[in-house]
Amino acid sequence: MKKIINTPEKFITEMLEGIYAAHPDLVKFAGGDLHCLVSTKKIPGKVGIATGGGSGHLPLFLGYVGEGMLDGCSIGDVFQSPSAEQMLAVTKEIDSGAGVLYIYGNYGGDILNFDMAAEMADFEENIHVESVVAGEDVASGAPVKPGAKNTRRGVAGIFFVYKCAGAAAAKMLPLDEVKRVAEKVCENVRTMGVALTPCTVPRVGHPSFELAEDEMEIGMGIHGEPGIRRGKLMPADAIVDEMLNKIIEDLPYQNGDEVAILVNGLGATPLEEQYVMFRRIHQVLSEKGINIFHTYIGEYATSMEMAGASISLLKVDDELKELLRFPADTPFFKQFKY
Amino acid sequence: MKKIINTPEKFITEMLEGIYAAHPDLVKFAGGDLHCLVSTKKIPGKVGIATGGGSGHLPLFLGYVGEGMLDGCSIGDVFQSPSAEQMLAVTKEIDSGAGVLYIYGNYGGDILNFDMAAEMADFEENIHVESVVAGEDVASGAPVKPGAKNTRRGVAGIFFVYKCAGAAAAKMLPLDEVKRVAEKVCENVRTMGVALTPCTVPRVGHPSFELAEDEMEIGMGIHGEPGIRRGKLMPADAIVDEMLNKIIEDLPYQNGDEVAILVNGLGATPLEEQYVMFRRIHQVLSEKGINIFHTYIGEYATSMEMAGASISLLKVDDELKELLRFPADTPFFKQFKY
Amino acid sequence: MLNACDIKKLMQCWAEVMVQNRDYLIELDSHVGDSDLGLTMGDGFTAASNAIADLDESDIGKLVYNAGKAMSTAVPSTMGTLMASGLMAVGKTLKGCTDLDMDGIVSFFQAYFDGVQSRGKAQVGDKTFLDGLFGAVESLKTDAAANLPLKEAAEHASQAAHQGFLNTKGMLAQFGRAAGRGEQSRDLLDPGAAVADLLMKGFAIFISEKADSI
Amino acid sequence: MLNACDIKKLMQCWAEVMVQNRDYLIELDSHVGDSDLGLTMGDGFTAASNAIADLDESDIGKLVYNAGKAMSTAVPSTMGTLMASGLMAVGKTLKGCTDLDMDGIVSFFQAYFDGVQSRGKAQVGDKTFLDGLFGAVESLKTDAAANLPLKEAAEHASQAAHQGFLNTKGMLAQFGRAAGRGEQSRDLLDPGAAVADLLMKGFAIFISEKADSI
Ligand SMILES: Nc1ncnc2c1ncn2[C@@H]1O[C@H](COP(=O)(O)OP(=O)(O)O)[C@@H](O)[C@H]1O
Ligand SMILES: Nc1ncnc2c1ncn2[C@@H]1O[C@H](COP(=O)(O)OP(=O)(O)O)[C@@H](O)[C@H]1O
Ligand SMILES: [Mg+2]
Ligand SMILES: [Mg+2]
Ligand SMILES: [Mg+2]
Ligand SMILES: [Mg+2]
Repeated sequence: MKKIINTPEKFITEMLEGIYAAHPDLVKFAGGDLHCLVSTKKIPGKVGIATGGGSGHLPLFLGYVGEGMLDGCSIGDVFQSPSAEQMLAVTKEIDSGAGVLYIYGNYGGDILNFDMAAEMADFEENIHVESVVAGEDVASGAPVKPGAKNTRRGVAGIFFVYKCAGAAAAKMLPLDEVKRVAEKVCENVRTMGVALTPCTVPRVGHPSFELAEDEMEIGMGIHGEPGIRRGKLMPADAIVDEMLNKIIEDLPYQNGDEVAILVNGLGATPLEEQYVMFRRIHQVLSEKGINIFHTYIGEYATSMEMAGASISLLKVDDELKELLRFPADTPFFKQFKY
Repeated sequence: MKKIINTPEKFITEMLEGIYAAHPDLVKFAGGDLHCLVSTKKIPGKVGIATGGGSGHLPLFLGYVGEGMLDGCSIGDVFQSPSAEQMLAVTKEIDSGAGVLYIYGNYGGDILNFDMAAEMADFEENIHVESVVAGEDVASGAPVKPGAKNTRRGVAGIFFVYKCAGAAAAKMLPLDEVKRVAEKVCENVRTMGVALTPCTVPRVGHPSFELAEDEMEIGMGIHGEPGIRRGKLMPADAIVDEMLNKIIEDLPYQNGDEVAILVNGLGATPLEEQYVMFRRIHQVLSEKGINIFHTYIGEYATSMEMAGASISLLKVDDELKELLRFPADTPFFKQFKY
Repeated sequence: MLNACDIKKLMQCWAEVMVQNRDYLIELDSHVGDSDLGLTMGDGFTAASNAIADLDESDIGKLVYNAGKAMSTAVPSTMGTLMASGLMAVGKTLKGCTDLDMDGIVSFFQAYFDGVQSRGKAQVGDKTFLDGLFGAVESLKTDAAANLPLKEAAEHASQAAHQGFLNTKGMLAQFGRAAGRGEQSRDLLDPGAAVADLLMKGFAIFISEKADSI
Repeated sequence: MLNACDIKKLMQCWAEVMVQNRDYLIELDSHVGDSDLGLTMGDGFTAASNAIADLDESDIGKLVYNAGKAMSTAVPSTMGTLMASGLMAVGKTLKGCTDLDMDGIVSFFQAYFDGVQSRGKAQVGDKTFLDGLFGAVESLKTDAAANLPLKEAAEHASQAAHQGFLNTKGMLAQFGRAAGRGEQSRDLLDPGAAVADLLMKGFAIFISEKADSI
């Protein structure tokens, strides 16, 4: 385990101290607890959007708190849900009368705690809370059937949910509309990842799994959850083809569709390699007659020092395009209107 | 060597194809050569700013081509200078009558080629070219004495040179003024890095050096050039203290000074760890009475998949603060006016 | 009969068992999930135990409730939150009790089971913690009805929990990270059920030590 | 006497020597710089050789100039650009020559040296390629004045280049990545000077093979 940290126990506290010290203009903490991060800008009458989840995925989750995106984020230990109390503290701080939308990933711990927090917010604080749970990793669980439980992991695609719901809230849409937008994005986004190396939870002290020098795992989750297939490392084009085919079949994305794309590095994969991947994505989509509306590329949802990448496709219509184009200004994601 | 590529030989070409496919609104290539990247926006009468250098450092160098920053970039193979012909092609494309400023790092190959290109631009194309060579790595060479040759490597601090000179050019200042700003930044910026793991040049196929599981190298260059000291991996605070002391003594930065800070990940170091480092930087500077004007943190100049980080300090005055605040919109660096 | 002091000791015994089995739980969770279960259970039960160790409180319900709250803030993972929900439910059920006889002990574990179930909404057979605890609670009920000595009943409950844990192999996971693996999940033992196994093992050890020391 | 055909063979011989010593140069450069020298020299001289291999051209100057230009676009690294500058200077100097006698050969290497120096602005003693080549050029001059046979002169020049390379240990680097290391650079052999050593070694092999084949 080679990390620039002081002690595993103080890792997240010290990271948070660094964040508040680095961005005093953008973020502050609520309730005297560093784990309850909120935007310094509160807009009266705007729906508040809160997210939360374990640490170790920067810029996810807290890096998207800012104008045009999220209003607050509760932060857990590495790969650990924050507590319901912390979620509640964020909720109270960001509510400005129009209610609060929780957007988070489909993980047991997060669900239990956000449910508990929503109950507390409703009963104790009289804040109207709605929740949207993102789960779009096609390598986990079966395609979601209407009405059935979604067993898929939420991974990098949640960025699109934040972006569109954040823009909808910034346009002062009411809670039910912001929720509808978030759900629409969830329905239209699909992700798949590949891992080349593991990552180490500091307090565990050793990698959570092993991959031989010539192996990769297709479909691995961002906490190292097993994927679909472990095999020899393949050329970039073959990796992309395998991932992209799974993604495209799943929705399915079809000839004539328009998509936004997110190529996401998991932590240790250079941008150079992500562009090599995007080259192939562009080729395949062109062949299939799927049009690219806009491309996002870089590290959006990581797994600390894991090497690997994920691809997310979002099928867009005029409404989602307009929301994607909307400007955003957060510690990690800045975008001028395009 | 675990990389998502097709073949080492096609790595950079395919990366470039990916870049043009991903950002067709922002960048295009000149002279029919993918290695000659220019902005799609050309502003009549504006000083053109060109940079260039080897690949493997994304977002450096080409990622900063865009509004408020650079106009063009010639791109070499991994850690290799582009050729003088390629630099000339970029120069011709971005000149709009006000002359062109070359800003690049202090490396032998780049100097020889940029010198050759500047001669060709002057003689063959009648384009007035000036050059500023950035070299601010305090771990390499002695402090620069006025008039003497600078033997220091140029590393992440060049970001500040781009930012300020880019803003000066965007404000339509003339070539000599833009050059003055660039030189002023060079004089006031210092950087030092630390490496935890090596990186592999794809065509070499094995890491350029080895570091034991419990070792780090303080002061290592972004191509794996040897640093000041190899030793046992230390706690984050001790690493920061050692780097920061060297940096602070070098200029020196003093009580009452105001600085902009860049904490830069070398490729595989998670943002979480960079914030742990920044926490300590913030503490030390507070103790020394050095005020922080603004903090940039993330991956700005990498060494592919190298684990490690660098710290850059820029001493600012009112002029540089105004230029830093200026907005920028490039594929990798976006900033609203602050 | 167990009093508040015994409950504190039981909680400490659980903390020790979880800490001792840290690597075992990490290993189990590493095949299914995120390898954290050893950390969360060790920390969570330690926090729960520490929170009440020095409380001057004879109300067993209040003690256990506070232990649960401490667990909930200390380790808000799936199992952390579920264990907190279980303990808090025990607390609510046993509020006002200062001594537990055999029926009280049955109520304790029944409430624990119900608290976990109402928070997590899983059913027996869904390959969760519940599958480990379910048989143990049933065994306690049977042995209580048969008036067996506590030490023997605890032994049986521990065996039942262990069997419940082993039986999770073959089940299809419906919850947690394992659910994402679909049919592949059948081959694996459920880590949460292993916690139920350890809980009942800890209980049996505690009871047997208590019996020996009298 | 060397004609255009010999020059093509010499260039091919250099390409082969550089390719064979790929790992040796990478290793040397890894201690000082960025480990690329083996790649750039192998590729650069191969490109230079390929660019002229099929040219129907008897003008030695034009041949070498074209080889230099090919090198310059193929490998724009420090040494690539310097070697290109060297070859292009040779080309300019020997423009119009179709045969090289001993004096012509001296001019060839003198021009190579001058071309590298005027591009890179280093001095002998600055721990660069020049320190490898300098002694070789001097040796050629001496042997030419003494009318020694070419094969012997080439051998001496190769030895001088090798000695020049060895002598870079102890020098303080003023250029390239090594300069950044200050006093520490003294302990290291200069990789660029190793290229000069290989160039003269290749030249000697080429001459000796040519002599043997007559
Ligand atoms: N809804 C649920 N009800 C009961 N137990 C559950 C539920 N979901 C998950 N579990 C149990 O939790 C265990 C995983 O716990 P934990 O490691 O804390 O999860 P995570 O690390 O994903 O938060 C599973 O093995 C399962 O026994
Ligand atoms: N200005 C110069 N003049 C002559 N030779 C130089 C000069 N600068 C560097 N060199 C030579 O170049 C060698 C390094 O070449 P190379 O590996 O191509 O450099 P880089 O990889 O840094 O571009 C040095 O060992 C030195 O001999
Ligand atoms: Mg967990
Ligand atoms: Mg080089
Ligand atoms: Mg777990
Ligand atoms: Mg080199």
